[in-house]
Amino acid sequence: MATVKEQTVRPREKPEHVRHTELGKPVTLLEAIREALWEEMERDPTVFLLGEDIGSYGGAFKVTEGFLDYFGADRVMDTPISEAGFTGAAAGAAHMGMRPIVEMQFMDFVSCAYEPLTNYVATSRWRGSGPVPLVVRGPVGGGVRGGPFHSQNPEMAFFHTPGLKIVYPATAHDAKGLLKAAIRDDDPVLYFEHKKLYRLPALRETLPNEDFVVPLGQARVHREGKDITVVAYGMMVHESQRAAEQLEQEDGLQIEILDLRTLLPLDDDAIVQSVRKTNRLLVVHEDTRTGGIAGEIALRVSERAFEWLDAPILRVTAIDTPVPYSPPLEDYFLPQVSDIVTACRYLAKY
Amino acid sequence: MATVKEQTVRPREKPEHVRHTELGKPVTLLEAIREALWEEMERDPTVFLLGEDIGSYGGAFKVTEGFLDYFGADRVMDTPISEAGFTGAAAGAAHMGMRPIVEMQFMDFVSCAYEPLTNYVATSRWRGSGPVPLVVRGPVGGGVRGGPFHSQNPEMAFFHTPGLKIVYPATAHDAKGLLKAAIRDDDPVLYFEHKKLYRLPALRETLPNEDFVVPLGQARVHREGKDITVVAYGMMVHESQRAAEQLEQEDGLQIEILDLRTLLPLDDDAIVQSVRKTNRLLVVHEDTRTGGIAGEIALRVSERAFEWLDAPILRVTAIDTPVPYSPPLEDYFLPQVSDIVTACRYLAKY
Amino acid sequence: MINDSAVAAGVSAGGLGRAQLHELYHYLQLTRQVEQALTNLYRQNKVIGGLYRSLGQEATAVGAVYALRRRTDGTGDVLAPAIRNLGSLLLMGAPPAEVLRQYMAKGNSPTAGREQNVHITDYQRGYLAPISHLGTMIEILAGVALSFRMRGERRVALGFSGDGATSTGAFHEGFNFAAVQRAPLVVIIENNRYAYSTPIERQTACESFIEKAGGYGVWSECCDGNDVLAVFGMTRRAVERARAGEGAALLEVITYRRKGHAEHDPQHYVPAEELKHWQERDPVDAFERRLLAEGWATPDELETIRARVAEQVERARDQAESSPMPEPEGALYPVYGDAEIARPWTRLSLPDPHLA
Amino acid sequence: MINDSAVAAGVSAGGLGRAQLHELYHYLQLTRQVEQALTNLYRQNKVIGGLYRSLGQEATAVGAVYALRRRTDGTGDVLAPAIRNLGSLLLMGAPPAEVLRQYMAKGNSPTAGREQNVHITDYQRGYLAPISHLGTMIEILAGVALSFRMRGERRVALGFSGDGATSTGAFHEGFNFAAVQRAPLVVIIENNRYAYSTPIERQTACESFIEKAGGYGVWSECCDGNDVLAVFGMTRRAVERARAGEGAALLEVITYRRKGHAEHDPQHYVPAEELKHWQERDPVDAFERRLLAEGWATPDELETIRARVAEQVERARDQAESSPMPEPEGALYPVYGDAEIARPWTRLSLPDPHLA
Ligand SMILES: Cc1ncc(C[n+]2csc(CCOP(=O)(O)OP(=O)(O)O)c2C)c(N)n1
Ligand SMILES: Cc1ncc(C[n+]2csc(CCOP(=O)(O)OP(=O)(O)O)c2C)c(N)n1
Ligand SMILES: [Mg+2]
Ligand SMILES: [Mg+2]
Repeated sequence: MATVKEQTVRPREKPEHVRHTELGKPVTLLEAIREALWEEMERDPTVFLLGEDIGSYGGAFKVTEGFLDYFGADRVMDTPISEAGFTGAAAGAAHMGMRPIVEMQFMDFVSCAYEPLTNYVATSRWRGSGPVPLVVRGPVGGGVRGGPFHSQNPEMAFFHTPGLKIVYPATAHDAKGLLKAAIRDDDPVLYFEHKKLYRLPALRETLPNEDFVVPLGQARVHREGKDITVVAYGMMVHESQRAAEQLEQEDGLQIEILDLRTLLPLDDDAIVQSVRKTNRLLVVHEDTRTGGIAGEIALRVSERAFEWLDAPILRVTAIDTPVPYSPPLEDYFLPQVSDIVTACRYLAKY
Repeated sequence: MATVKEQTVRPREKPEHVRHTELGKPVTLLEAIREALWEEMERDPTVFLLGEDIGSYGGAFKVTEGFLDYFGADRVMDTPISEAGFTGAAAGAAHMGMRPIVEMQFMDFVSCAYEPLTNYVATSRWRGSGPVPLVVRGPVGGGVRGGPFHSQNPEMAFFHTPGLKIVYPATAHDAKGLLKAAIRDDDPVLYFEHKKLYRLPALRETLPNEDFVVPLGQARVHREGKDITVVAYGMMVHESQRAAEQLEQEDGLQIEILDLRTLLPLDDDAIVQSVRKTNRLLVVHEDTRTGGIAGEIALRVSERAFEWLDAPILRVTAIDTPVPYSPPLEDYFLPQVSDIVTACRYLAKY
Repeated sequence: MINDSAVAAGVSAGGLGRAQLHELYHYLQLTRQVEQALTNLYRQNKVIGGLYRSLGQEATAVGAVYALRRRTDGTGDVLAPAIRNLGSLLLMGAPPAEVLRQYMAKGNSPTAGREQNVHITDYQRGYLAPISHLGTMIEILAGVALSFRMRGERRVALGFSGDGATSTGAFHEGFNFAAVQRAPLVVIIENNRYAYSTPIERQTACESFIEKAGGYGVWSECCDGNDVLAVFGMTRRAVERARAGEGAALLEVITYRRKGHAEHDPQHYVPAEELKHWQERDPVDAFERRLLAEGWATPDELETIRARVAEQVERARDQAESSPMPEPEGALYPVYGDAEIARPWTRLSLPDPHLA
Repeated sequence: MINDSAVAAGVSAGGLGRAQLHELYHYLQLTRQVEQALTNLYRQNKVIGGLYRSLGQEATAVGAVYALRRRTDGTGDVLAPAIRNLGSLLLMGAPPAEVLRQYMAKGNSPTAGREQNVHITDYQRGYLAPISHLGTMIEILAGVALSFRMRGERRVALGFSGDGATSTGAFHEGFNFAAVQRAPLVVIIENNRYAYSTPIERQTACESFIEKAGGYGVWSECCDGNDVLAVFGMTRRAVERARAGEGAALLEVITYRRKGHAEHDPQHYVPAEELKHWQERDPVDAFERRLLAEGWATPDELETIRARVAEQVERARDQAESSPMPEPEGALYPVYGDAEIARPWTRLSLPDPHLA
């Protein structure tokens, strides 16, 4: 089996499907990600992509559709099925001045690259081997009947590793701006894309046609309010929004929603600021319960805003099991809007 | 290279170094572990050991010294350097009715087996493939100048995975009783042995000569007190003890120390009970700070004992870096008795 | 029916007798027709999640597993299928209705809706549910085989690996461990030319997959994966060697994935001639022609088998379709053996109301 | 001194000239004497942590790296040593005093005391610090080599793997990726018969490690690892093939670990005759005999080299011994590039005092 060398004639024109913003058209979260990748690859010749089936197939979710024809097989590289191998290789290339972006076909498979990411990549700068400007991106999250191995939220596998950054956008704008920031960042970034948000029509948004970044490490007030702080990220920002609307209508409560956007480093300034205003905190994460990020948030708030707390810190999360396949089970597993409503009512009355 | 088959003549006599308890002699933590392994292997023919250099070498820390001669090469199996491979294989053997005990030469290398442990082993029962009675054990922890890859505390890599149990003994008695319980448990157990406690003379203890287990999932009051609850495990139980003694002498404070012993499932009943008595909580862990177990403890206490808290929940931890090699650096990195003293004084005054 | 002496009984192909050849044909048909039923159900949105077909590869799973000792009491050989080995489960005795319920995420499926497709375990019949992470099952099976060797049981573990899955570290670590331990593990690399859209040329630079055998020091063979008798014969040789204590083996079958990776994949990356070439080498058709040409079966006999299978599949589909979805609380199936460990199994936990 | 034309210049052994042969001898001596100094320091408790010797294997690192393009401006070939390749760092230009400081965890060591032994990176000189996890560096080097190929740079990456490390999934995944990408990666399997106490027979069932090459479809060669010229010649062939765009190579050297795994290992698992057999095949002695026998060096010349090395090591040891340990706050070396990310870098964080 001799290696195939694709003959790629690089087309002159940017294809339509990466020109939505240029044409003033709104984009989905997935399209925002695609545009960010494309623009960064055009801007910086050291940026390249590697992963399974990202070339002629355009990736399992078609994020990199059309990239191979334009950028060629060396910058859009199909890999063998070896997440540790190509993640480690990306780190090696990053050492040599490249800016690799690794796609995990599903983020569930990043567990295969746990060793090089936590031991080699995260520690490189501190060990004296220099920065590893590397992005590992891919789809996460449940609600699409993917079962236990195509639905995971693997943030807590890495949250405990100093040296890594973890980004998890909830809107098209943030998806684009954060991905650009991640690619330009000198540190390794895990970038999580909720697959149920990829094409959600409600998330369509017209983005600025100028180059922009959303700085890493800064949470965003998704909804202002004075009564309760709800800290969320990814899909849960939108579930919290639905709960907040219901609580406003039915209870007259003004819920503040903080979208973390970056999980690591954690923007505890923003959380503490909000809690000092509302005096009540609910953390909502789609991830399973025990050992979820809510714990770290609770401790930071305890350390920095204990006196402002008028009620216990609560959390709404998935239950402590793998993600089930069958719809009734998965729906039971995932955090519900009604849970958020119940928790907020409890906090409000406390 | 044909496979070597060791010719093993099984000696009649138990060697001296696993008969300390039988002879009424005190044992170190390491000897307690060794005796537990030996006794369980004698008790149950399905128990077997696998790992790197555990046979004729007796393991990097000599825990299994003398086992090969007595039990033979099939029950004390040297493996290729492939932590994922032999951990997965142990799971397969467990499916077939065996009770494998995997030694990681250093627990730092369990990161190589992260994928099968979190995806396959932890979920097996829930997926309908039945229990995986498997123990993965090995040395953890810093303070021995092992550098970033021979000093890790990897509990938080697994704490977030429902289906796994995590055990971390602080005394010789618990080491023996918990290991026996872990081996007899039908669920997969990660069993962490602090390498600095292995031979610590102060931990020598004469153990009951009868068979005993320490049930998993139950914390232990290491020291009673009424003023502040300090939750700790492993080496930090002893550092907390030193701090408590100082605080008693210098400040007249009565510190209660809770030794978690099992991290997952977490014995929040015991924590909550103690906090309801002392109204003040400090968590001490040798592990790095962000995303450490202190967060989950804080949230459970918030959920179940918020009204009893008279002061913020605090934590003393290692700093958020890899474990440094050079003594002055490692000492700066690790939690200090003086930190615990400072934190307790702060809490007492609050 | 299915029994050990199958191998020795007949005088015709590969030592198989007429009844056994018909049985092989039955299972080839059953595999294909169950999958066709699944495709129809998928189009009606009744299969939850993706559907991965083995169209054109059925001879691999059926031929290979026919070489195993199949038992229903937990004493036979043990296998773990890969995603395209549904046929292996059927041949091990999985009832088609159970299989369909599993794909449809029904409450009375083998996993009560928690898991999907071929992810089914039955220790009595001898198959282990894979997880999605490719390669992992080779590690698991290495341990299964090891336990057989350690206990002196003359049983064999059989694993399947895609061409793509050979690139995983798990494949390497698992298989190497089995090889060095001379554990009775037979691994069949099902070379169907693609891993999702990735052709083998981008998966490995080796000449052929059995070139990998030398690196593990194991016995190996390669055959036409679309010839059910060739697959059976090759697997039998490897299985019997393993059973006799001669250690692991690495086999390769050359076949082709005629559908896309899953039903949602239009496989535009596949050259039309390639597809056509392999359509003409359909393993079921080929076996049918052979059976007739050699006089091992009459057209009527084959028609009877096909009709019986069709009826069986029809009945199974009815049973599966009329089965209920699970109750939501089914998600709370235990992750631990200790019943009392339950508290964190909640999406929300409110402090005792008397505190509020 | 060290330069590319080295390879072409001479007429004697492997195309090497007299000066180059003397240089090889110099580095063999330097490796051995630095390690001997380390052993002495270790016995005085001045080496922090374990000490892993390459006694009897020095020819591998020195001979192999002599085939690289060594530069000091970041444009040469790049290697990652394994634990027994201290000689490779010395040949790439690492000053002995730096190396000794690193082993002694001094504040002015290349990693300022954060990391240990051969875990040193120097992008200018072309070496990358390994981590302890075996196999991982093969993944990293695959990417290093890939970047050379992608940018059309005629540079090569060289990796070392122990016999034991070949069993890791990381080795497999990393090397397979390099092979399929035809990246200029040369990996030398240093078969020294043991991985810690585990003999190769329990590591793999393959006949010899180069049997693994077929599974990756790469070029391979095996040679006597105790013959520095053989190692040099073999590596040069592989490196020049890789440089010319002909892809990855897997090499094996047969050698022997004469000390225990580390200084604390009395290696009681090693048969005495085996040790004796290999003592007689010491690579430094053998090269010395060869140099003299072929008339490539006089006894005086060799004595001069040895004395010069001894002096060099003596000076380095003095420098290292008189270096200070790091300040404790050195632990706070950044894990992130952004300076402001600092808050959690503390063992204890007390709420603002005005709250108390
Ligand atoms: C570790 C891992 N990475 C990625 C995937 C996603 N994935 C599922 S099937 C597949 C292709 C498998 O190809 P192959 O092994 O040849 O099997 P085939 O589908 O051809 O039968 C991929 C990449 C996975 N399941 N596991
Ligand atoms: C993944 C991993 N598992 C275990 C270890 C512990 N360990 C360090 S060196 C070693 C033996 C290495 O043997 P080999 O690869 O042959 O190299 P050698 O020491 O003989 O040069 C082991 C098991 C490790 N460093 N990494
Ligand atoms: Mg395939
Ligand atoms: Mg070795």
